[in-house]
Amino acid sequence: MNAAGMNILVLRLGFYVAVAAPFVAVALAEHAFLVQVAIGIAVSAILALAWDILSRTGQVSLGHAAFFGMGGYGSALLTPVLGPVLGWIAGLLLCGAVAVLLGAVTLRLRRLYFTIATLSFSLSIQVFILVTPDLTGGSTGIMPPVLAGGSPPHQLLFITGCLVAAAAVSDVFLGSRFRPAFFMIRNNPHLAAASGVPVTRLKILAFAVSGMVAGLAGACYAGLYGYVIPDDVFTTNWNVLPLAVTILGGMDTTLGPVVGAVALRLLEEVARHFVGGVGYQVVYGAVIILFIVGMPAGLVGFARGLLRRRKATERPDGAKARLAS
Amino acid sequence: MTTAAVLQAVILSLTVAALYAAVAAGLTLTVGVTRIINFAHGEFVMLGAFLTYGLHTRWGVSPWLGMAASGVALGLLSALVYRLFLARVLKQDEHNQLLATLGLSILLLNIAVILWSPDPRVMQAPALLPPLRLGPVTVPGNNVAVALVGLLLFLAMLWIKNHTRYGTQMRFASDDPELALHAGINVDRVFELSFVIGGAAAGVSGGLVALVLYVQPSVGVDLVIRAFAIIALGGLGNIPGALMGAAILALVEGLVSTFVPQGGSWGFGVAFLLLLLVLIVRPSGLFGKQVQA
Amino acid sequence: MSGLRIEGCTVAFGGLRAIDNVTLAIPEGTITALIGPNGSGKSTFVNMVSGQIPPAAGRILLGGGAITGLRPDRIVHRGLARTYQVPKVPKELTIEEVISVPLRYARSDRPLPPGVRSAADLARYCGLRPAGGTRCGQLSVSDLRRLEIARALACRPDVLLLDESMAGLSLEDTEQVIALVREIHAAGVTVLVIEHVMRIIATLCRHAIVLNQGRLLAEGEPQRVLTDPDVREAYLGKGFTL
Amino acid sequence: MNRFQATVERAGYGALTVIPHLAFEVSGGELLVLLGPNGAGKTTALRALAGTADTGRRALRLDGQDLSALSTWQLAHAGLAYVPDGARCFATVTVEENLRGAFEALRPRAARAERQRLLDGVYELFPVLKQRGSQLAGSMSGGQRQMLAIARALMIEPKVLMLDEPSAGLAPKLVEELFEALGRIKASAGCAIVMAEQNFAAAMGIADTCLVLDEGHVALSGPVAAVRHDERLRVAYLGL
Amino acid sequence: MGRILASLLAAAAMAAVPAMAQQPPLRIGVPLPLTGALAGGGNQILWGIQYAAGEANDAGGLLGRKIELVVEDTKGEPNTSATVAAKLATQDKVDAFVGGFGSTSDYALLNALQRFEPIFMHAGSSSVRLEEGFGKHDWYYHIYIWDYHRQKAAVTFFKSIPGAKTLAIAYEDKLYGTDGSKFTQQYAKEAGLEVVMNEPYRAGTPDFAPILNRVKGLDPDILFIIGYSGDNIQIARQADQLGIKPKLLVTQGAGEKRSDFGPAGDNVVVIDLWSAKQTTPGLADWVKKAEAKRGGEVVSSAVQGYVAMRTLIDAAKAAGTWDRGKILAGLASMTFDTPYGKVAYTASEMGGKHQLITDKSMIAVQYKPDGGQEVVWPADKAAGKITYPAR
Repeated sequence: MNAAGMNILVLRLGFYVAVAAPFVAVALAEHAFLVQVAIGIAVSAILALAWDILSRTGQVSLGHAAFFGMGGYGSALLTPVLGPVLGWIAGLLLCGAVAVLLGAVTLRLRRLYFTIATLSFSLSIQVFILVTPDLTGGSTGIMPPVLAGGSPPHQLLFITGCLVAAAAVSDVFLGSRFRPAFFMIRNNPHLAAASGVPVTRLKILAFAVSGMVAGLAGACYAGLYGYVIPDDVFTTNWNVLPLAVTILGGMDTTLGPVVGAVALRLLEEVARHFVGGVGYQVVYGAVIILFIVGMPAGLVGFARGLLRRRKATERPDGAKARLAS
Repeated sequence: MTTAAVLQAVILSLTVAALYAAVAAGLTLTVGVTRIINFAHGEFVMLGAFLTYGLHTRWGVSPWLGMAASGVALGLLSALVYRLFLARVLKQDEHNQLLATLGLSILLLNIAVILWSPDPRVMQAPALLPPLRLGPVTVPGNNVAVALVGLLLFLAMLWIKNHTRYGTQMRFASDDPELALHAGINVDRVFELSFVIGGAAAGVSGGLVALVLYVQPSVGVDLVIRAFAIIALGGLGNIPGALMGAAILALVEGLVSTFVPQGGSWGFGVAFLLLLLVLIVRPSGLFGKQVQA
Repeated sequence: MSGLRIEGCTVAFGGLRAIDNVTLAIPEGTITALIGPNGSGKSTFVNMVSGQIPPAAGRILLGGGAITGLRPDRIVHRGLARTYQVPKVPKELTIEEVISVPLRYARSDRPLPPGVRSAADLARYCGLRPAGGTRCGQLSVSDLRRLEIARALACRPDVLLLDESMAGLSLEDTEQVIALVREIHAAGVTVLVIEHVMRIIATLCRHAIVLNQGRLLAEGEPQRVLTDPDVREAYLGKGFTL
Repeated sequence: MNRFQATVERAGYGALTVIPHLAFEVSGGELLVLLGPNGAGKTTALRALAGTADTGRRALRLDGQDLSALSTWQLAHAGLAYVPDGARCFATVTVEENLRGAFEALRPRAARAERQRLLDGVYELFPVLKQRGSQLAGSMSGGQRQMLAIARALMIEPKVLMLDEPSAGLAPKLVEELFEALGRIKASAGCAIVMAEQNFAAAMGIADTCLVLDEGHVALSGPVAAVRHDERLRVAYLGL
Repeated sequence: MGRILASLLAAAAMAAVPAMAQQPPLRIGVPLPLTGALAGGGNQILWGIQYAAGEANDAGGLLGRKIELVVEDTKGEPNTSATVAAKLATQDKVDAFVGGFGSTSDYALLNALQRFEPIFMHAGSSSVRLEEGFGKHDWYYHIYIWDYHRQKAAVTFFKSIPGAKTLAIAYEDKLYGTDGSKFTQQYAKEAGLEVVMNEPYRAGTPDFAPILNRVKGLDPDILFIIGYSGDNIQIARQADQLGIKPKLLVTQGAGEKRSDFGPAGDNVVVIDLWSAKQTTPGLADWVKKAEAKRGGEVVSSAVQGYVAMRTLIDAAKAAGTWDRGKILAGLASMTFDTPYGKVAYTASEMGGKHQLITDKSMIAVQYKPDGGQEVVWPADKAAGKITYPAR
């Protein structure tokens, strides 16, 4: 490895430490309330990272609850059979396999049709659970093995580990091997194909990885409190959340979904604190709308824009480049 | 199963289809012109339902009139929403548009919860029309009214789009927005108009919801998802296609629920599985224009 | 090895035959021009050869092997690269990143141009300054054209199709791109230039092919082809003489 | 009447300036042709005038009235009809609706008879459109679509008609027909016509004045008769 | 006269304020789903809790301290519930919990609260998994019935109807309905009732014609619906409109009101924990006051919340001081005078130590064609006889 590669590696590791540090700090402080908030944030962030990986190839999903739920159910049902490690791996592989299938059949779908197809998928898979009580526990739910012996701080540490893993996966797909190719596929698939990129294969790869990471989020979630019904994991909430988190945080980055998850949850808790009752949900909805109008590129995109603008004013040639564009 | 039973199931499913179709009618027009999937359409329907319910319960206003009033009110609200923020969001990416309308949906739903509590309530109105006897099947009067108004809404959308000058402008604007500008059409205004008409249709269909379903802040959530399925099934923006889509969705759900054991659970999932399969085979819906590969 | 051969190919959109039973050959090691008035089917021709729109009938041979019906990325692997006239590149990517895509994905054992090792080298080779991580969103049209050529070269092609790479460029830019094409050719790449500006064709090419209404109208030396009465009529209209 | 003066400054896309400067004027009953090979900037010039180029400043005057500040759709209401290149029409709409809609967009309250008069006019000019009235525009051939595009512009009774390469992609016979029709429009409608064209011969047959563009610059301009045999035309065009 | 009385009352209240202000308020954590799918029930329960707390505060507070409710929305979602639990326990440091509704979210809630061992008055949720998981704790008090209580009561009621032999069940296909259907089938089998249909439906579906169509063919003696209020109303209404009147339509109370049904509700029977019309001594007065405060009908789920809060208040009053041990002891041993009648917390079948309402407390109410309603079962609480068959 050359020096530049070494530098990048150190930078990355530093980034992961920076991301994990607040979570670890909360876990070590054993602050019961913040631990639960942090767990919720970490799960959202993992799911949002999964969604973002897929969206980098131009596939806007509204059906990630399907993989979230499958990950939760898969790991919970397979752990008693295969043990915790193999059970989780098998659960995630199941998510990946289903994602490959869904990715393959939705390849030809464009824009809104793709989005509706993913939504349809998540709605029909939920019903699959309801009607197979013998296999999946049906609507009365399952009682998955509880993570980390049910100690919330330990659970948080474990989920933080999963978040770092998801961030690392996200970074692999933001690396030189995939990022340019993915963006090219999203922006102009013809140009990508004309550059020798196997467009179909990469789109399905993104789907598989995204499905597995979403499954990881679901597995973490299902392992928290010991009792899960389909309504907890296969609901529209989990279809919409990754979209909201990622867009508010900033797309096409690893930091964006993490920042978005923190921001969204804090927004909710703050609104809950100051508004309370039912009204806080109104504030929440209103703020989402304001964000979309005011910061269409998300928090990370907004911050980058500010930085770039400042740089541009410092460097005259930079200013010229902006003017030209 | 007897022929009569099948006939009964089919006819009753078709009256449900009319309700779905009514909810989808406005959405298919808006989507066809602006390409925006408006998640808040379900909440527009809900608001229409509350308005019709409130007018009838408090002042005894006839649901016929209530529906019309809801249409006007929701049309105005749509204009407000469009001008305040949707016009800006139109220029953004599709995922941002999705999130924007989702935010609006959360906002409206929770405002309704605050104003009216989450409890379901029922409009006790005498049947608007006499029941219709079709052979062995009796269709309740209010369902007849829903079928009638639903169909009328669809015809109205079709008529607006195909036989009015605004409709022509909408078709021009969705076909080729830039060329429409050259033809002297204020495309932004046309988009707004299509959104307003979609909202008005949502208001009217909300009146229908009050007529045959219960009124509840969350009543629009399931309905709007079905409406998406319907317009995707029929091909985005294809109005007659959406009518067929509504019929197919309701028939699949209804027949599976009636004739398959445990079908009440299967029906919904099967309908969406079918939609997924249709999209796999025909990527632009059953009646949509197929795109070049 | 015999360059690119098109045998009886047809592409139809609805009732319109954009390419109508065309047979022609682009011999290995040449710079050939493909010309024709607007709407004559040149762009469709490029899309057909590069696999974006497979022909309804006929065969396409590259280096003696059939590439008909292959996926575009497979065709790239076989050694054929193309540029786009108005390239829509992801504006968030840098020049180097765009060039790195084919470097990584287009599997070819052909060498890069002499002295070129990396994406940055290739960018400089094509007259771009990749330093400072310039994003594609900030590039001028002439730089985008160079980027397109660099991207296509990064596919390490045997045959390179340049779709109007010089249209709309300034005189100076045009000269530079012409020089670049010559250099690429000198490195052993067979080049097909789709161009409108006759002056460029006359100076750059030894061989020209004229399409009109989706059919092959004429073929031969540029000077001769351009004075062909049929070609003149196709371009300038009937009964007009210059 | 219908005296149209236009100036374009620094028109282009993104960082690229295609047309540094261009100015012309044309009056009713006259046809000005912008000649030049592809890439010369004809399309950009027209798009800049219509307000759909990325960048550029324009100044438009029609009979002394300043139209520079109008947006694209308002220009049509001021009597400026623009027919973009590529025979663009509303493909998912029938031929007759294309025409009727164009009329109604500008004059929503006009009498039906008025619309019919204009319809009859364009049908007389392009009889094929009458036969195809109920057909979807997208299903017609290129030549027919081009006729429709022009007919659509005529439905607003334009004072100025701007056409971008109406002959592109058409068979010679169709080009002949089309230009013959343009000649009649010029003669009868009294509007000023600005046309970007690559096809010399046909354009020269109906044009009054001519402006030859070479890589964004005006290489040559003047009455057709004078330009026609100028050697510079040949250089700009064929590079020979 | 009335005005003088009102001002006197106001003066009394004013006088009470300084007394209460001397001591810090008693903080009661109220975690409930106020938004989301379970919001309907959650808000009803909340009202009941608020009413009970208000009563106590109006009367000078509890143990001289004002009761302060710290209400938090769980959204019916597990992680939010756990977060809310942690917040109430560690930030607000509440003195006790009253609330909870929604089985999996309450599971997470209790899971997170376990190590704090608070006094927990559980107003909602009937999943036996909660009983199995937390019923054994001496700090855990459950007001609402467990699933099997309700279904046992239902079947006992069915058996009491002369001539009723066949049963058709329609249930919402999620947790509540599915568990309900399971237990109903089990008890029906034991009781010798024939279950001729057992069909799920999707909650919120606008169309119950498929199920009603099946019922029409089977013509059971009883059609039993296990679902949420909106669906109950919708089924009754559609049955009425389609003319598919079963011999008896029975629903389980889920917060709906008689007035919601209109004429479609005529002769419908609702099995519930409580009715304003049941012949419990002293109830009429309570109902009158509560309805005046509510500005409308008081439904059963509101009473759940009321009783949860009220029994805590009574136990604390009996203890005379806010002492965890004394209050828990009181809760376990006392008999409470509630809108349900005189009830006590007793052990239940699947491991729960403190269960207030069981199948024995349950009632059946029949909606009368005059727009009223009447308790028709059990005999000791009944005011009238059941109309059967209803058509």
